[in-house]
Amino acid sequence: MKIRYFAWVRERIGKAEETLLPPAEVATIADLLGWLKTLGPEYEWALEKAEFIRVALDHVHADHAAAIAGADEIALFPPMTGG
Amino acid sequence: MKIRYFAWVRERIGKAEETLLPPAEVATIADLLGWLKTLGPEYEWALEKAEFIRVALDHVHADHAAAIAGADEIALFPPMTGG
Amino acid sequence: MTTPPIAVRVQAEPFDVAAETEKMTAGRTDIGAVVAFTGLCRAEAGRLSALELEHYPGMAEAEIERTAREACDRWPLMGVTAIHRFGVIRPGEPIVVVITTSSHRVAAFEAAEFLMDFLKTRAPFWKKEVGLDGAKGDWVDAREADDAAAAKWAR
Amino acid sequence: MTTPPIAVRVQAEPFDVAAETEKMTAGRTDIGAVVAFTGLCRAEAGRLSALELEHYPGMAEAEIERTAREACDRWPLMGVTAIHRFGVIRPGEPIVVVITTSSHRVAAFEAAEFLMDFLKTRAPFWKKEVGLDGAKGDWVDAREADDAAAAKWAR
Repeated sequence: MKIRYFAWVRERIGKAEETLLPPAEVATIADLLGWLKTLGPEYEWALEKAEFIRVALDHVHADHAAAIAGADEIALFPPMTGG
Repeated sequence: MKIRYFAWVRERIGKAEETLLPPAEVATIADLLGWLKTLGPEYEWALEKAEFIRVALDHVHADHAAAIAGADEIALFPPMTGG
Repeated sequence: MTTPPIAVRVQAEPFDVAAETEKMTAGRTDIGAVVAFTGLCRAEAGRLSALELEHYPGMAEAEIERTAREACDRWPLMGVTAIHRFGVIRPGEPIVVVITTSSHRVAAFEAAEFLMDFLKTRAPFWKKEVGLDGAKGDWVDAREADDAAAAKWAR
Repeated sequence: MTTPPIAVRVQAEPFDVAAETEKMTAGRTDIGAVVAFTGLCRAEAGRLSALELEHYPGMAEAEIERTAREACDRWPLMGVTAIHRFGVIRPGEPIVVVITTSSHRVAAFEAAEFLMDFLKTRAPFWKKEVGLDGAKGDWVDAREADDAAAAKWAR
């Protein structure tokens, strides 16, 4: 699945997007965030306060408890500051 | 003192303004409205529901209990419908 | 606290909301929010050819100015512009505009609503309906909803 | 109930509030109220030379459109236009505009406030400060006040 990063999440991880295949036991967004943090210190830094990270599944906001199965594109970003 | 009428108060009384000298016992706006109603059927018609008539003393909204002494211009009109 | 710029006009001519907004914002870098409310004449399901607005010259300007000053006392505004037309106004044409500027949006929104609620119930204007045949019709009745809207700002 | 016209754009270019308003009102005689909210870039007491706005293309448009549709479900609107810019925006320049039209003012005001509250907290845009020397600075922090403002519309 394609994973996209925005704002300081993107800056800390050091890339705007990548394609990853999480292991089968990664079922929810919370699982995904936990698994990403094992990929390296840049992920650990970006996601250190995972509870504040917002996530969208295929362009729709989703809770951390949401299942990721079926999503083509998952985006991780900080709270929005537009408007 | 100059008395001015607006909207349907003006139409019913049949004039836009006039100069009147109310008798000395006419102290408040309520007194004035009561006295005006004695001037003729057109006044009675215009002021039949006196409690709904709005009054301004020298361009400032005033309660019916307000004293009229000192006012140069008193205006009588229906509730406003601008905006 | 100094009062921010207040511009009040009562006029027969149409107005230009963009030009009025530009006057309030040009050259400034401290304004974060602009709210512009424009009230338009409605045809009332095709029943009207116009509204004819009567006003009390002198008091109309004074009352709108008082309301604008009160808005500036209540909210941290950077400017208020309020223009109200009188005379014959056709459906689709603007009747009134209120523009508020502030550093943040809540003040600009609340002040614009306050100004309109007060303008409706306190500024001396009266609307008369003009029918399709051009005949003068009824005076528009004051709405209790407008009084209630104004009353909610009491403090 | 049919959904009224909704126009959503996400663009780098400035926008013209007057032209957008004209598109929504031209030829109509049933609109009584137009509320236009414009959000401008502030210099933050001279500290900033610009804001740089990042966005999530595709989702930004979709989320604003969803918010506009929800506003149309909640209030009797005759139209909604929402335009949000991205890229480098200088102090004094517009960032966002929301325009609502309705037959009466309360719906237009409430819907515009709702749209802004939701846009601030749900539309995927992020502001980065650019200092006077042109150096990229900090990302703007999300404000709790904005979350509280959005939460008040829960139902």
